[in-house]
Amino acid sequence: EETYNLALLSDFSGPYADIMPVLAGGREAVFKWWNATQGKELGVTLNYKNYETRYDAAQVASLWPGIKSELNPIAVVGLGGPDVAALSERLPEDKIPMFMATAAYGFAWKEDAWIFNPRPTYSHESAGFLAWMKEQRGGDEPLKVAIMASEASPAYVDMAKGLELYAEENPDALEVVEVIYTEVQPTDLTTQMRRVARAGAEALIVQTNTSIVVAAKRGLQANGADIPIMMSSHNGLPASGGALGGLDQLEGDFEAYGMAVAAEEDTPARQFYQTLVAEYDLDAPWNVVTAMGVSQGLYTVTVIQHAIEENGAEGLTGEMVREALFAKPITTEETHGFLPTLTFTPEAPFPLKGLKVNVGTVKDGKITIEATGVDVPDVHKW
Amino acid sequence: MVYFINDIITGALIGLLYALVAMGFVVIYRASKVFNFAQGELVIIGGFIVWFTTMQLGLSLWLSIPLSLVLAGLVGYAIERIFLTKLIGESVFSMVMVTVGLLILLRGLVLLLFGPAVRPFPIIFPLKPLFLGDMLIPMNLLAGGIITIVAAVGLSWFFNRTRSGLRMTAVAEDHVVASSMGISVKGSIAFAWVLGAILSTIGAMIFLSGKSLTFLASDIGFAALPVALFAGLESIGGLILAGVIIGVVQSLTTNYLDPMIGGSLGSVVPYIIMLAILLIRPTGLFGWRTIERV
Amino acid sequence: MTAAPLAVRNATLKFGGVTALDDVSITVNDDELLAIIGPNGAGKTSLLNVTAGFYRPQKGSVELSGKDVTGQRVDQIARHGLARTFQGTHLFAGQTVVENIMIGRHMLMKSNVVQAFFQYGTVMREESEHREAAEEIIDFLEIEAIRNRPVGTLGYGLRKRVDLGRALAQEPSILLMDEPMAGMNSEEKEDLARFILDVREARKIPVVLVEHDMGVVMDLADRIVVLDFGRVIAEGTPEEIQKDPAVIKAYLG
Amino acid sequence: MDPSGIFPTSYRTDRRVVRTRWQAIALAVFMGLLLAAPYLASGRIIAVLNMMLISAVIAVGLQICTGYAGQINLGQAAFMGVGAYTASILASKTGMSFLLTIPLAGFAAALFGFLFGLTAARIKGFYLALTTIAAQFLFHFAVLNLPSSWMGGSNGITVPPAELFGFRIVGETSQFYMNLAVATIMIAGAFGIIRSRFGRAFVAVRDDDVAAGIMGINVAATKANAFLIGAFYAGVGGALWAYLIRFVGVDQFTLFNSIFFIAMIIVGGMGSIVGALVGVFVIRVIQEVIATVGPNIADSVSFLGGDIVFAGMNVILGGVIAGSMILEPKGLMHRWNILKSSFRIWPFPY
Amino acid sequence: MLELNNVEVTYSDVILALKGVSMNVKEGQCVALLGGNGAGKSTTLKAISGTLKSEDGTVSAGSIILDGTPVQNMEASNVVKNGLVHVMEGRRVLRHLTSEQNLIVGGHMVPNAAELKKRLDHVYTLMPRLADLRNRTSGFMSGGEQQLLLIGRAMMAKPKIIAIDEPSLGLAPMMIRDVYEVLKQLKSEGTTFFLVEQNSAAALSIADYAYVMENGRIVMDGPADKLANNEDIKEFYLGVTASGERKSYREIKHYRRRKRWLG
Ligand SMILES: Nc1ncnc2c1ncn2[C@@H]1O[C@H](COP(=O)(O)OP(=O)(O)OP(=O)(O)O)[C@@H](O)[C@H]1O
Ligand SMILES: Nc1ncnc2c1ncn2[C@@H]1O[C@H](COP(=O)(O)OP(=O)(O)OP(=O)(O)O)[C@@H](O)[C@H]1O
Ligand SMILES: [Mg+2]
Ligand SMILES: [Mg+2]
Repeated sequence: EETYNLALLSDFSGPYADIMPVLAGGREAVFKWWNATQGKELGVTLNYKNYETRYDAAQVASLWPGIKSELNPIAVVGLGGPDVAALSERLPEDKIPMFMATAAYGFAWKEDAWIFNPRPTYSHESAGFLAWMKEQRGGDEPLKVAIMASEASPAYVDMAKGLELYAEENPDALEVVEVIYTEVQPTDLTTQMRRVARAGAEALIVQTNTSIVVAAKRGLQANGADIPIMMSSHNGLPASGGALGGLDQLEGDFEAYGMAVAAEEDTPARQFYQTLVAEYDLDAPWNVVTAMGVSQGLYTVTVIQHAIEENGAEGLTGEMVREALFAKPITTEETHGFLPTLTFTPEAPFPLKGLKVNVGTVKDGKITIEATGVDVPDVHKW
Repeated sequence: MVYFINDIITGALIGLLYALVAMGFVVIYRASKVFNFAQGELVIIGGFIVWFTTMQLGLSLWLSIPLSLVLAGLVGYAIERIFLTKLIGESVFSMVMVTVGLLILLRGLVLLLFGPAVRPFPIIFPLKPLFLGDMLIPMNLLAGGIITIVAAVGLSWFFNRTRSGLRMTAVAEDHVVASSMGISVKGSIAFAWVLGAILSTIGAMIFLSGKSLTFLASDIGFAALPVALFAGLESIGGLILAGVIIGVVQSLTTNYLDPMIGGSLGSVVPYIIMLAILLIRPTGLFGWRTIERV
Repeated sequence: MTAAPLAVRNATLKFGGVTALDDVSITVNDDELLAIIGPNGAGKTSLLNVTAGFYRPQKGSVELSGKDVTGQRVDQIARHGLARTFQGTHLFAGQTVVENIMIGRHMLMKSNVVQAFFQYGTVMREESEHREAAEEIIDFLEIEAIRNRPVGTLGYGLRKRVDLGRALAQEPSILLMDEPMAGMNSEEKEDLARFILDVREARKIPVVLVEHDMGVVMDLADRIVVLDFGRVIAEGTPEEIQKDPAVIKAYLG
Repeated sequence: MDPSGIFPTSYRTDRRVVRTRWQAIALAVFMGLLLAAPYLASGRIIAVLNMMLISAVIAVGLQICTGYAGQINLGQAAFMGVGAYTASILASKTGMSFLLTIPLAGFAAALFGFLFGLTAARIKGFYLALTTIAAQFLFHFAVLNLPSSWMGGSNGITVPPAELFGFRIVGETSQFYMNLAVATIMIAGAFGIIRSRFGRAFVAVRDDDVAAGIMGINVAATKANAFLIGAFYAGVGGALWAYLIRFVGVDQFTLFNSIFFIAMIIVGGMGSIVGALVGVFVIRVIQEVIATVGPNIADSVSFLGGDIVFAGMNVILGGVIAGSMILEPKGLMHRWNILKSSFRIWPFPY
Repeated sequence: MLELNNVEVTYSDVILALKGVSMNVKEGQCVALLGGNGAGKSTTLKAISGTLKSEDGTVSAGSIILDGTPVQNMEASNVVKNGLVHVMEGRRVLRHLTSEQNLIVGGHMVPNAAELKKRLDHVYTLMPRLADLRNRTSGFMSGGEQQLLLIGRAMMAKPKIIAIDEPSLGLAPMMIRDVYEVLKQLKSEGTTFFLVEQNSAAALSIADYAYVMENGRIVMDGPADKLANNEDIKEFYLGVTASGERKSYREIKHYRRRKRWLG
């Protein structure tokens, strides 16, 4: 019987405090499930502990040595930008990999990573979505798109930059008609949305935050413009709908990301979620944030499982875990359909091949799956 | 051209919203000489009170709005009682520093009481904008503009023309002198905070009507700050002019300059205007001039 | 003949509608104690302010030892050797007496920030030297006992003394004093009178004294200038002034 | 301050920071403990100490600018950012040694601070305090909008580790010694500055800038210098930060951070170097204690839930700041000084 | 009317500035408090009016009774409600307000506008100089003008008792006479005065009773006319020699003459 430790970084009192309890619940339930099933078979228990980082690089940096000496973890389960910022140069030295839940950022797109994302960058995800949309629409002229960005966080700028570059390199696929910078809680976007409408945008990409989705939606409504919004996972349909006072307001809008859509349909992912709720005390609604937590947990345990299968249950190290990630793809069956099959290479912190996104939408006031396994086009590094 | 004019009008109205939030700063400053760093936090507290009374208690707007204003006033009063009363007679500076603590504390308190979730904010003003030919003007901003102007005119009459206003001015000038003349410094500060909290709540209603509410909304405090400084920290009437100027310039920047440079100059431009005006007039357009006498 | 330590020529100073000074000229000679008197609001303080560069006159000029300093900043004028004490006090309230006096010596010290940061070179020696000079002034003014008290905690009278000490610490070539005797009882006035005389005699510093206590002014001044409504209405020796009907009407009553 | 009956016998001794043998011993023991800390304490503690040392440098700079010269500065985090970026760019692009990049980072920040300090010649009081917020916004805007080859834009910059004679300064312990060395120099220097004519000029300008001018102090230059020095410290702190984290991005230098630096000097007391250190210690300890025990509380009192426990952190921190102001408006150091003076005049209360 | 019993005042918890001061001011009287620099006169006033707190001071022992109410450590604004106004030293005018606004603030408790107007006129007739300055920003006025304004401001409140700190400070000789005329007038109207003054001659000319303070203790007291004839008072406070003529400031010998009161 071997025990290995996982350090979970969390943000219960910073900007992502709203989604944290659900996200944390999702990933913890997976670890419980794994310990009770696969882990038991292999004779391995995964211990885990949450560390509060407040989404603050300084806090991460000061916690890290403690985490290392207290837990000596074989992997870190990270949350967001500050974790990456504070640990990107540390983890290679300490030889511990970190597994994120979110899509990746352009600034982390480097070779020989120790920090991994199961999903490509936000720009990949939106590019995939837009390609799908263009196909739906038909025709040869490029799809006109507007992007909401904010300088409040460099990550938000990064999302816009990547997509802009993609559009520049693929003028026949995509035309960015407007990039609108605003605050994290915009005062009013009516005039900006009129610009978007007048530019003939066919879609509005909002991968920033929920408040911006709400303000943009109100701005579009005021202008009587019917332009679909695409959201990401952390500001997806349920969250934005909730903030708008009802999902029905988002009728026809989309969320798209490289991960299972938490929709009404009965999918393997949903079944697995129900198992977690029924048997492993998961106390979280079936939504995209839970899905994010569960998928993060799932690919983490799968990698570890691969590493155990490769090296035996004893003496497992962070380095072995990382090796296992490159050695063998993580199949979509292993992650219960939460994630596509992931093939990591040392070239990037996320899979570069076989990228897929799923698209969810609101139909009749309910979240439904619009498309699955949509291929992501080639997006170049920016 | 129509759009250009529309951008100017919308900008001016947004500027007036800033002016309303800035009025919270100014009222507190004007009656107690305390610069309240936690003004943005008062806005979210006001917002959460409105959210609580409408969305949680399910009261109708006619009931919940007055109730919210009363509750906000109570919060303002409580802040004065708990944090500021004991510092009367100490330097004003220490009170200002308490508001720095308050900034952090209220943020935590909001998280604690209402949680971090993004909440839908009730629709207080009709979502449908006002159409003037090709122009459209958001109703919340329009109503806000009117409220701001009315409040500014009323309050500046109060502070400049009435004896109670003069009393508060005396407190702002010098706590010790005021109290040595029998003016209750406590009363003045309490009044200021009650009023500041109420104004912030009104600001929150206009700002957030039909949108969403998280503690990030407190950023409006720092967006409104340049308006307060531009006008001068003692001037309530001046806020209108300052708000309109800053709002219009900001709107033109976001709508015409930002797309060209591909960045967010719009959010820094108020600070640039403010810096420029302060270099010319160090106490804002209408603020009290510094008196130096030897 | 060397130039007078201080000459103000035809100074006119207006604030909006208020004329604080109207074509005022004064000259202070070597070793002289010139008193300026006049009713409240006559413009005495304004005249000192113009001299010290705190106000810029609309017309007229200020010369220190023959050098035209009109329009220079206060600190530049101070560096030309002008020191003053204040009506009311403008001491550095939180600082001790010694520190206040040491601040007076700021401009005589030479060390730079880098030296101060590393405490190398002449910093230590310089500090000690100037501290010695400061202590001398403290001795001179008989305020040894309160040397380490923050001035904010001192009574008004002692503050005035520290104020004088701080001005002396600047090693001025001319000293302006604005109502130094205010707020003192006669015993203390005697002490201060002695200090002023000593300043003039031992240190050879000409003094311009603005004061309302006629006893003091008549006893100490070599020459008196009387201001009323911003104009010089009389000038002369104490005896002459005491008899001047215009002065009696405007001021002495 | 000495106990009663002991008086300094020369101006030099009177000027000393450390005046009695006991103080000297206490200081030596304290430094000794610090030097030995990596052998006595866990990595976590050392990491916390690293943060404290860096914050101490920055807070001491802020103390000089705000506590001594009276120029409230809400842009300290931006100045820190300028330093951090300068060090990162120099280190990553030119491979310059940290022995050079750290002071250069200080100078770059000092230049930026000086520009803002120049406005202090005209703008005063709260107006000035609030204009320093502009420094924050301008810094943020500049980094994100200047060509990303300059300051990395939204990508941030990765910093190579500091190296000394081929030894890479990575890991808590070696970084701790580097931070300790720099912080010691900077703090000692701060004592030097504030006890020199500059320190006195700062205080003069703070207490009464009119009188200061008449004393021959160039008020505008002094204020600008205060910003310059304060920003220099922030820049050095920023450089240390860059070497510690080895990655810089704009979101590491926010207005909120500036407010925390202000909070540190409030808690410790305005106008005291030791106060700034005390403030850094108190605030950081609270932060770290909550970050450490928080999870345990959340685990053991599960009905509270993690979010409540951690939200409580802001309440506690804000409460400590506001509370310390209410209980002792002049800061902890003031209380300590009162204690000392009553000890000095004991047993007679006058 | 006003009674101090063994009052002790401590600043910053350590500096004992008043060491057991007892005094008594009777209704309608004018009581003068004399004393050298730093004796504790202003401290006494601050203790009475409750403004000590702003300087980190407290009444640490003893009691102060104003009209039967204990007022030690009471909040300043409440002391005013009990009928005492304190004219502070240091010319603390409300600097950004005009001179007239200062006066109006002084009369802020006056119930109606007509009465306010009456009081303003009263002040202006007693001090015509203030009438000329009514629209002047008070912060820009000259030292003497500000001093006048302070006295006018206290008058506006029509208190039962005025505690006034060095009213003649910085006033020209003619103005001192005028101000004392005003004080006499007020006294005849029934106002009680507690007067701290360095201009002892002027103070003793209007006072009924006087206390002399040194080092935080009362060292001498007595009816004003009696004190005015006391040798020491004459020498140290009134500046006259034993034979009665004024000493010349030029003739002062350089030796320590300060004599300590033995109390
Ligand atoms: N900065 C200013 N702005 C407006 N008026 C001013 C200013 N400075 C002085 N005055 C006015 O100028 C006149 C002269 O003032 P000043 O202070 O020189 O008088 P003074 O002779 O010193 O009187 P006192 O003996 O009362 O101190 C006064 O009426 C005063 O109100
Ligand atoms: N804020 C304070 N903190 C500490 N000590 C103080 C404070 N204010 C006054 N003192 C001390 O209390 C004593 C009495 O001061 P006070 O101001 O009452 O003197 P005073 O008699 O009014 O003198 P003056 O005639 O010079 O105005 C002095 O020794 C003074 O140093
Ligand atoms: Mg004068
Ligand atoms: Mg006094």
